Amino acid sequence: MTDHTPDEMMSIAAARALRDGQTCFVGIGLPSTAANLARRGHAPDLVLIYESGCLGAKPDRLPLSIGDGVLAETADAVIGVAEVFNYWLQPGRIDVGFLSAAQLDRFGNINTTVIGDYTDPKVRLPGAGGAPEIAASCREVFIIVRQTPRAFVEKVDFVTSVGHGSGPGDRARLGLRGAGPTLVITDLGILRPDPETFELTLTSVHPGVTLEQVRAATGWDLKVAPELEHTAAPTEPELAALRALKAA
Amino acid sequence: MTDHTPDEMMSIAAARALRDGQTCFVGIGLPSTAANLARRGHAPDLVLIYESGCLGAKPDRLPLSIGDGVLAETADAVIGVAEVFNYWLQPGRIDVGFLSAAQLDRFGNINTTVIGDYTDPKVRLPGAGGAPEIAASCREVFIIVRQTPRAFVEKVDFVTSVGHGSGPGDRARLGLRGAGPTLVITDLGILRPDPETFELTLTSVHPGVTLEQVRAATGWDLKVAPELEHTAAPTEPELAALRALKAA
Amino acid sequence: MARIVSLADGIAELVHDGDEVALEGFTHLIPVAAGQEIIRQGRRDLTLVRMTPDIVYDQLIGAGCARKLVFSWGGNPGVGSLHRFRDAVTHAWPVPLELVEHSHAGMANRYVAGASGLPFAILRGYAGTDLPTVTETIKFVTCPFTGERLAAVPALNPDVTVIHAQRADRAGNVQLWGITGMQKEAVLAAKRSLVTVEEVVDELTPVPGGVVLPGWAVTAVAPAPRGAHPSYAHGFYERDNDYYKQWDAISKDRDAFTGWLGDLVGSAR
Amino acid sequence: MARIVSLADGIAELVHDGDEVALEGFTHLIPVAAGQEIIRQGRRDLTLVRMTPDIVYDQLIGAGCARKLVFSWGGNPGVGSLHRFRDAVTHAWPVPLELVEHSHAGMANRYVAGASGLPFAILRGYAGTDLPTVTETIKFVTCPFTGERLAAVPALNPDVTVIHAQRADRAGNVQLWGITGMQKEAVLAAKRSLVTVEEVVDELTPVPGGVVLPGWAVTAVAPAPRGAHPSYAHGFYERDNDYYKQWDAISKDRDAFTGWLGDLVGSAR
Repeated sequence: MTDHTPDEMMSIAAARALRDGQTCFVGIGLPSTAANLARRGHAPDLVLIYESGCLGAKPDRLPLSIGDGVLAETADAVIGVAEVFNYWLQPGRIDVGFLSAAQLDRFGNINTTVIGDYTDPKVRLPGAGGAPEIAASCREVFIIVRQTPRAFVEKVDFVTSVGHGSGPGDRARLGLRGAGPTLVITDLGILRPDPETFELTLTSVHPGVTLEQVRAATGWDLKVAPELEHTAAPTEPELAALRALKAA
Repeated sequence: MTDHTPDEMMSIAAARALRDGQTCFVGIGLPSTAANLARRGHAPDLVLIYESGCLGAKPDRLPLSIGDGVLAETADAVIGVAEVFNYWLQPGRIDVGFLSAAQLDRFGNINTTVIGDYTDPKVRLPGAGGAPEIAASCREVFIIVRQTPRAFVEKVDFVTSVGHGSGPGDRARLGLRGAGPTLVITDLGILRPDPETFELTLTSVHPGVTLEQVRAATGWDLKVAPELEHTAAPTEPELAALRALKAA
Repeated sequence: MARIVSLADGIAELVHDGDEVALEGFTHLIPVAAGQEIIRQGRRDLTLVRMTPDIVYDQLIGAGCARKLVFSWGGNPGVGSLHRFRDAVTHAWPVPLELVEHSHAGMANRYVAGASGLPFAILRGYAGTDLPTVTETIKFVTCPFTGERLAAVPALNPDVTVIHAQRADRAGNVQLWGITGMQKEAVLAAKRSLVTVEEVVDELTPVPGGVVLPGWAVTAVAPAPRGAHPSYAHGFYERDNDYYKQWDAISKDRDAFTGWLGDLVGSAR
Repeated sequence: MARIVSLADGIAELVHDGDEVALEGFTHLIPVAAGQEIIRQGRRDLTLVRMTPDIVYDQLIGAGCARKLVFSWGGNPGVGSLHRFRDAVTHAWPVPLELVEHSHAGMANRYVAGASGLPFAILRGYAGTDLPTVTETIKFVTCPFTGERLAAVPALNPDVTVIHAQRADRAGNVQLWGITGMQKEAVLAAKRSLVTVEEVVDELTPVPGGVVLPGWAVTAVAPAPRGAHPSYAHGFYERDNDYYKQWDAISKDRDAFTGWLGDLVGSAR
């Protein structure tokens, strides 16, 4: 087995989930690492879309922010921010929205606004950014987030972006046209919404991770898929590509 | 007195009405001739805006259409058509909207849609184009049109663009924020809305034109300003500039 | 990624009888070759959409391809009237033509709403005009913050949009510049799209004022050199103003037009 | 035509205590020099507007210039949190900070409505989130054609918008390129505007992807070379990523920040 960190496994598992030729709306940080890794590897025609207005960016190094110059220089088109949201995201043209979260609940609802009460918060987080509409309008949403009991909570303190609401039918009732979160990739494993209940269910554990570890890192009574898979370990080429990307 | 045609007098009188540094939304044909003449003469910093998306066009010859290449080549900025109407016209940024008309009534309402009944027209005209919103949103509107009893009618067959509606207060009631038509320039004279009644009133006659001629060319009982002026004849430089423009 | 096809194949595949079809272009880059190919292939019952229907729409109407026209200004720019359009409206020749009539601002916002995945758009427009009395797709809404009354128009989402552009690369990324009108919105609003281009190149070099449509947002690209003639393609050829003037004479007379039409249909592009 | 002024004069004339002020820039071309001049001139009670308040807003908030923030994402991009912003929200230090919180899509459309002279904009947004429960400027409207429910947000019309651009000519025509964010809309939405530029040139040469704001739509232009630092100006200088990282340490500690602030206020630009 390759020698790798849990974060490396997470980025590689997330990259694998993207298919070549898809369009992907990329948040900065973990999502951007995974999407760029995919484009360097098995998905050279993955179209990266950044909310700063860069359509089809092809950065040769990881951008520090969603507005780095390298994104504009390598994009097929650079457009205004209103156009990104109105013409490209809102009509449902984009295959995958790739998000992170400060808190995530069992239905994949995301909080990036506050920990605690909104008017008297314990921790003030950055806020919504593009996430609410990415979560609403992309054909599906992938979430990449480190799994801890503080992040994986029974109920988020604030719904910044809607996952599956409180269960089946909620997205349709709210008029959300994308499928919502179909995949959550963490440093411990992979979760998917149960096809019936839409509750996030562990479907794969990463190499060297025990079920107990995952349960202990989850703030709700975690359901486990009947056929729990074991994530394939990172290959040497995958690890080499990730490390080269992060070093560039 | 210079030797000139009524059309030349009309274009020159219209050009004179534009002030240097103003922004002017220019329709094709007679308005474009007048606006370009003004920019060649006393108003070199007149900003010409064409609905094709050319802001600050500086054509060296008269464009045949509102989308001629010379407009794009010489513009300060070329933008999309939605932006022209939404960002530049609609907020009321533009000083003068310069329109023509197939029919015009005593309150300056314009018809460019049909002569006769809409569903069974005698003559089908081109339609609205940009005019309804130009007439609504420019700070003021100048209309340039040849004066005939068929064009100057008691009531237009179809209100394509609103002038002063049916009189005082109508524009405010309709939510139209510009002042509407403040000046009508014809081949016979100049009309302005009466400050009280908003009815178009003859305020100036062109050289060699009699009051009777103007009355005969008007389809309603034309009011005449108490102090009727006589339009100054074209100067030699004005005529030379107009003829050079039309020959280019 | 957009497929590269021939113009004939692109029209055959993407434009069907009964479709709502927008051939957009604001004076510049008008997809004339594509419009004439639609005539050649004998499409019928089309709902034609365009802000500024000009002579290629006059040709489509005169050829009997259309049953409905959605538009804001129909004329021969700088010349005068569209005689085939007039003949269809006033004499139902060769077939009746239903009109759905807006202003430019209304049409532009209908495309914007269509491109944005919204069902409608709002604008300051139409108030006091007779247009809302003849056009059902003009309504009024109230601002939930200020109480102001604003016009509302529904999104345009054509079955297919056809535009002409200067060039595309082999992946179907499209580039156009000069006066760009509403072409981007018309393509993004449509269910399918066909872009005719002056040339297909290996790589698109950035151009000031250039608009790029990524290949994944376009259905097909067809090479059609001089495909905008008698309109123009900025950087390739100029507007053929004489042709616009000549069209006035051809179109004024049904027989002259019918002769012209026979020549067109008999010709291959 | 925009007047060419010094940065100090521009801020003194155009930014007043109590104003609603947007200093826009989406990672690129952030008007940092202008923001710091506002601090130097001791403005108070500002309503600060920006989609992505970052370290210059952290500085303005820490300096006590603002009483309210209208925003959609407040962080140190690529680094982490804004500590002065957090301290103001959670401890009212140095003064309380009221929040008006939207999503990017909502803020972008608020600027679009402002630039368009409309009182509101519609979007598919916010449905199911908790944002409408805490933000009064989010409502819902019904489409008059389809009956669909859509979010509505009111126009933003700041008293003054400040942006940074690469260059202007002597008539005050402004040109910017690279990532252009919402700067054009923010200027067009505002009652007054100030554009700081890297350089004033005799003539603007067209640039691919360039946005031009005509001088007649801008109030004043002020030269401010490196005025976006530590953000960047495409074609002029790169982003100073180290400064963003260093800011984390300075801003984390009230004393360190107060020292930094003293140095800033004591310095002339």
